[in-house]
Amino acid sequence: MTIDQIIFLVVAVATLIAAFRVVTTGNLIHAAFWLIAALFGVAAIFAILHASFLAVVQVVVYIGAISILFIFAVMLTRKDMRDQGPQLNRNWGFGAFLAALALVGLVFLVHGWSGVTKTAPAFPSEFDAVSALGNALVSPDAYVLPFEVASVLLVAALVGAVYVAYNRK
Amino acid sequence: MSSWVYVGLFLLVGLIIPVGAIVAAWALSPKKPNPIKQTTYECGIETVGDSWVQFKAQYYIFALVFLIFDVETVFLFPWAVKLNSLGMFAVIEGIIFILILVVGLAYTWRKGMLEWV
Amino acid sequence: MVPLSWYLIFSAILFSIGLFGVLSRRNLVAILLGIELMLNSVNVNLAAFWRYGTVTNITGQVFAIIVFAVAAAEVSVGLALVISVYRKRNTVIADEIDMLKF
Amino acid sequence: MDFLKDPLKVAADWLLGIFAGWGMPELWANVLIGFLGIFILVALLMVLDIFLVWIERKVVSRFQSRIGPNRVGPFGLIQPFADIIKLLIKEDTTPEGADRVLYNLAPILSMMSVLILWAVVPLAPSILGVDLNIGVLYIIAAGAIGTLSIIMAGWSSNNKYSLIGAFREAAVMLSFEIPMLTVMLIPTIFTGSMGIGAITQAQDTWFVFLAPLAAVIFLIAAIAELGRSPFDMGEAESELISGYNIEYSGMKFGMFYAGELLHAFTFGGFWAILFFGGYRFFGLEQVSAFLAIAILFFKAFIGYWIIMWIKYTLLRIRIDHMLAFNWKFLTPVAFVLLMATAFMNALLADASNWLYIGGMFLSNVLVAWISLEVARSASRRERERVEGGKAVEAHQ
Repeated sequence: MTIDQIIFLVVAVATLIAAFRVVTTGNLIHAAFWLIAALFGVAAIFAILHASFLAVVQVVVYIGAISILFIFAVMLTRKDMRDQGPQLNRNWGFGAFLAALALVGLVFLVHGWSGVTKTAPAFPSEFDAVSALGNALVSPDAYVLPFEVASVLLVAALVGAVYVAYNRK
Repeated sequence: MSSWVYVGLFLLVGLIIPVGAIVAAWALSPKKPNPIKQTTYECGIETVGDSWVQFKAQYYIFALVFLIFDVETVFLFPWAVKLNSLGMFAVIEGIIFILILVVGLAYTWRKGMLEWV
Repeated sequence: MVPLSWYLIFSAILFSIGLFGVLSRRNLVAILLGIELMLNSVNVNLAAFWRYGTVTNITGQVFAIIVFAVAAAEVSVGLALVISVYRKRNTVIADEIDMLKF
Repeated sequence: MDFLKDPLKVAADWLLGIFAGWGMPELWANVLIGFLGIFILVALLMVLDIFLVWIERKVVSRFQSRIGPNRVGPFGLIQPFADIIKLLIKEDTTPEGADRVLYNLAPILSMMSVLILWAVVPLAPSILGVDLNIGVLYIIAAGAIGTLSIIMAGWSSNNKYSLIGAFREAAVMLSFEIPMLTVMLIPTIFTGSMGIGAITQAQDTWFVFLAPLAAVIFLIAAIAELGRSPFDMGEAESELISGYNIEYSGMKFGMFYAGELLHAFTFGGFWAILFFGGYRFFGLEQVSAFLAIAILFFKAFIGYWIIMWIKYTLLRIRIDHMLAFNWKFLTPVAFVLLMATAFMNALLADASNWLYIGGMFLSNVLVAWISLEVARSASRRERERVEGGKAVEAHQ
């Protein structure tokens, strides 16, 4: 095993443990903090993949904003958190079965695919992913439409969410 | 070796030093706990109930507006990096992008949802 | 070097854990936590395919960024709905929100 | 001569020779050297932090016509060490019902979020730290961890005051992150890169001359991020006693306190790096790396001093005013400024250097003037609405 593989395995196992705790912890605040740990692990995976921009965006958006929103939502509904009662619904066994089935199916698909043992091409040292992204996001023959539509989506989400969440007395 | 290895080392050192300071303090400090010492400090008044306080929904609204604008500004960073070489067309795209989001801000402002009630 | 399959299997496990959370948690907020895990596993896949394909073709990262925007929209609207339901029904347990039941 | 120019490389080569002599593979030797370098940097920062306590106490005393610490050692210089010994041997209490893991993790994360900021600080032309090409966003990412540590501390203490303080502080930190991110786009536009090292090297003219308004907005947002007065709603001694860190004692409180001071100093440094040329000062930085570091620290101290000056001069603002100020004034102004800068940048792309600087400066002044006029007329209308026509006359 090379050093890269060891680093990857440590990060991946830590992430998966954190992710498992997210779905099994009773206390929802703890679940939110475990989610932050899992998201941080995913950010580290992005860094290992040389996707620097995604790694920082993961921390800024997910850890800095989304998880804080989760914590606020948990606080708002905390009276009804029922930390003690059963956290899983009646048919959790069926859910576990479906999740395991999905895992087996995905692994089977990956196993049958020829490109799976591929190793990464050498990272071009002059390549700047951020400016390539900038190019892709604004040039008309690339992704300018998704870029603009994303802002429409965000505005729609903002207006809708604020309207729904706002407490009209 | 990517430069992220050094960021990882920085994280490691950044953890070691505060942990070291706290462990040193734990080793040196006296430990004589008693129930009075461990009560919650609320200006000497006996604590009533648990720490659950009525959480203002307004915090949530601000976090929500923040989330949307955070994602939006992050989107703008690749645009800003390439702006010098892309010319007027890219600038106008970016301005449209910002203006669409300002509409959202104007809506929440107009509806009085940015007020701290 | 880490082979591509490791990333894919990692993201498959992450996806399944998220799916389990979505299917079996009773609490609405916890269900949304599961969805976050699933979206993240998708992003890991996109970044891995970008790195192991042609690096100069940035499409994978563009998709991942769009997923970030979608995740932000999903979380904001989803949690707003949870809070709205909590105000009306005083519960966040998915089983008890059964207004559409016969 | 080489050592003066590029001490880091000389030291690294020297160490590499020693480690190679021990038969260590080059990869491991490099990682070990990186670790040692980072450890030394962080240890020096902690020493600096100790003196920041002294500086802060001395400066606030002078602002308030007092003398400040003057008993222990010359000018009270040994006082912070006495404080540290006190923090170390003080009994550490954990409140009943606290969430122990999160309670202990919060001060560590708070300190860490500040220390990791120094990973991207370019100290000298040859010492760029970790030269990430996304350095600007890295600052915000580290700030996100800081916000998290505050929420963690507030929630895990099982105390009403600390919970309220933590949420107020988090709301303020989140809100002011938007103008901060927006004005950080402006140096990025000028440079064409997000790397902090590249931003420093691009400042043949300091960016403060190109974007004075952006520098002001950055400073305001940074003070709010730091949770310092006039935005110290999270602590608010007179109503929340001490806010999120109320239940902490001993070294854990010390971590929050030291973290806050170092954070203020660091943001003084980032203000200098983004808008005042970082280590650059009329070519002096090329003479020696040590001189470059001295220049950077001098500028950072000026920034830190301005932050202190504001802290000890202004009164605390009410939280609704604070958030309204951010969302209804600072954020729109930052967006308008960003759009104006992007537009002017494209318009003046082929213009001569002086025209470019002049145009940028004028557009900034124009945006500032218009926004202040709009704010003034809006606040006049608000006053009329609240107090009726007569009171307004009295104000004028």
